[in-house]
Amino acid sequence: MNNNDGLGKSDGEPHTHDPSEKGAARRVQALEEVAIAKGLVDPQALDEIIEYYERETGPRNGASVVAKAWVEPDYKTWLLGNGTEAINHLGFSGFQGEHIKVVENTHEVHNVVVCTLCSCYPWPVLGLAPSWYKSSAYRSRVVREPRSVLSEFGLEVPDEVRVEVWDSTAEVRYLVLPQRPPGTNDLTEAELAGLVTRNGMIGTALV
Amino acid sequence: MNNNDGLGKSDGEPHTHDPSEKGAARRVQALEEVAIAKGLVDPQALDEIIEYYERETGPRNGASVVAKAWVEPDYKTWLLGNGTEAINHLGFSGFQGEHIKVVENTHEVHNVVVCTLCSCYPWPVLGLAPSWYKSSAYRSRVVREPRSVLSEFGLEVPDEVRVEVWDSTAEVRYLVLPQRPPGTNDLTEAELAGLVTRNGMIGTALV
Amino acid sequence: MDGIHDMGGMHGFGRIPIEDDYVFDSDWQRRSFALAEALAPITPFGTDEHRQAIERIPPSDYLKLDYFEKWAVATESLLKQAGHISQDELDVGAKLFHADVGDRSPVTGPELVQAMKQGVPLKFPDDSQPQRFSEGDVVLVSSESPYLHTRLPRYVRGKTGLVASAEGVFAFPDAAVGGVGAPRQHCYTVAFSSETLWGREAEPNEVIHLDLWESYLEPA
Amino acid sequence: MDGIHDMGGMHGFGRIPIEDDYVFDSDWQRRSFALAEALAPITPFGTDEHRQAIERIPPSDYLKLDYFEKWAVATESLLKQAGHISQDELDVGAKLFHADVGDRSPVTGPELVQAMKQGVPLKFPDDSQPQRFSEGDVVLVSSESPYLHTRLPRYVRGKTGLVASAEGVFAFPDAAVGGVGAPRQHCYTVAFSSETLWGREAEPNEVIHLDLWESYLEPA
Repeated sequence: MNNNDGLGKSDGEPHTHDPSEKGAARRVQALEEVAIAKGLVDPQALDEIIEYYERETGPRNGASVVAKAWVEPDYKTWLLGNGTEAINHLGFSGFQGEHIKVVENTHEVHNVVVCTLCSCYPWPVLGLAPSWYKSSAYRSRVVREPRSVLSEFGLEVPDEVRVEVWDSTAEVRYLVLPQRPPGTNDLTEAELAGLVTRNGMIGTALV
Repeated sequence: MNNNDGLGKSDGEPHTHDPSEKGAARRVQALEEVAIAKGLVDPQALDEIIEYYERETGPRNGASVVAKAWVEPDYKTWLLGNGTEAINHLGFSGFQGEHIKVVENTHEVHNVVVCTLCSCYPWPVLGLAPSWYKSSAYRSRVVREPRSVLSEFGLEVPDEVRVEVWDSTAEVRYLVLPQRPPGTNDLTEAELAGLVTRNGMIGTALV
Repeated sequence: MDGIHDMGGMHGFGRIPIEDDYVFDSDWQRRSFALAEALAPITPFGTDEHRQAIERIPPSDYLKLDYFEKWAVATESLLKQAGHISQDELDVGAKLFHADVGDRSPVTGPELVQAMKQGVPLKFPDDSQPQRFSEGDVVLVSSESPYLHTRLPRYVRGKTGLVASAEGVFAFPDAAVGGVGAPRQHCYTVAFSSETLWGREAEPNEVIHLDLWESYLEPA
Repeated sequence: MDGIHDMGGMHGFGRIPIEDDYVFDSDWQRRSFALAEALAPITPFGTDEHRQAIERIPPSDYLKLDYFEKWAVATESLLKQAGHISQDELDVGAKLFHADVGDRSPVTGPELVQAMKQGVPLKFPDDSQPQRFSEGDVVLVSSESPYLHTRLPRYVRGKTGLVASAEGVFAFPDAAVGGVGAPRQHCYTVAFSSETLWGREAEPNEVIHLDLWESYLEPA
């Protein structure tokens, strides 16, 4: 089957920002001003929330989890058996990460994560989701034609490798444990963490 | 069940025209100019097509069919048995009316017509479809909650009257034969035709 | 195609815009309609192709554009697909190259109106194809949702209905635009109870009828 | 709710916008995110209510608006629903009346960040509810599509899957926002083959997993 026939599929939603963004900025500003004026929100809290998510969450957290699993077999076993505990152990926890399941890529299986209904994502280990993860195209297509989607990311998964898709429809959040790249025996855990990409932990890239 | 809870249902798509209409007018003008310049279309033909549909099709045709069925039992039998033939007999035929089925409202049954996939409609007897018939709201809701939709049209169908919905998904087009209003025994066929409304023949109104 | 056009049963579209009671509200709508009708024979394209082109409009545009603007978008796209016009021409509103339409020429107004009054033959003899189902048969609707054009709405897929009538043999649109299935098939009016389609929240005492081609149905 | 948000398996949305690789592209997106987080405790609203408010954005807007503009629309709508702000206030960007928030007060930044780091308890003891299914059970997914909020996507309704694991007891979102079903239920990871979901056109050798509450499942 070839769905990439260029008919209809090439003309997706616009990817660039349109003039309505000015309206969005005004809308959010009005909401903030009203909420502050009415004493519903502490203005400083907004800055602190943003700072927390931008500084303390993000893919570097997930990368350190992955690197540790690559170098410590016991940790890997723990991580795959009880992802939440093993991740909490490294100090990562919080909203949208209360229950994390780690799914392992192997020579037989490639995993990829999505949330078709909204855009659930494991915040403590990956930060907030990138824009494309929240796009209608990704949400609609990755459960129906994951190989075709992965191919757009430059990742051709051979037919003999099973693709496992994880649609985050309830409270469990998913993190992909990528395969350790060959030729990395000499690297330290920190150097290994440096190789791990966010897309590698969503499943839209290898590492 | 009450779906009219005002949550989400009241904020539908905008019903009024937006500034993009200017873009639409320009778009169609460009298409027309190019098609004419390239000899693909006879400009006079466009006027003649429009004139044909605006003058020679329309609900008055359907109304005369209905009125005849009200006064001539044999014609009514024919109309319900072979709608296309009986309608052709009155001189109404053509695109989107090659196969017409007439469905009769009674004390036990109320019929209503829709096309959920596009907006199929029996052109020769009703003309082109009104805008609301083509709306996302009508198309999405009338197969799921016809009573609620009819209620918005001011038509409360008692639970003991079965609602029959006809979704025009193939080549058959549907025309509702409304019930003849009481107290019309003295009216001529032409006068009766004057009572028959387009919505009455779609099923979103009584006559 | 599981597209945005397949909206039967979807929630969220709000109240019916009953006040939009017009056929045409602007002259450009009339022109768009007439252009589609006049350009169909010369391009050529049929109703199924035009519908498919509308269905392929990106969903956010599909919901935003006026009905007749969608018609114009579809007509443009079919003309471009046929190689008769280019986007550049549409952008500037002028001819930039000669369109090779073979031995076809624009159809005149009287010829078009004559054809519109006559209609096009859509039905084939009842005995021209084997007929699998009859009135009263209980049928299960296919769960297939092809990427190409189909006239099987999502809201009845996998549901059980009753054949209310056999409507005769018609061209199968899915096959006509390149999908699978016999090119001519019997088509049936199938009745579904509201409970079958909508479960616990169904309104009482309702029957929903759809006209479904034989390929879409299996014995239940 | 069979809303536009339930888009798993839909066709027509085009290529993945891979180049949109940012979390925030503008400062107003940061503010919108932070406002939702900061206003949740005082309004109060939870994740399920906020999701539902997003799902109720009219479909044409849903497809057009930026993700964080949808968050702002949902936050506004929950604040209005709670009676804490009015549309007039949002229109003028100023306070017009006193909001009665009872004994709640704005949560400070450090408190909010502390809560965010801790997370919220979502799981109840495994034995707190009867458990109907176990790993290896074959289950049939409900065909119900309630008007209210649900976490059961359309693309698995009526399909047969295999319980891959029992995930424990969680609050049931459908019940939380006023729908039917036990307020706390076991939730299961259910695996579906791509052929089961997509039929003839399925890509080969794929398994799609969803986490589904017990109410959504019947023994197959």
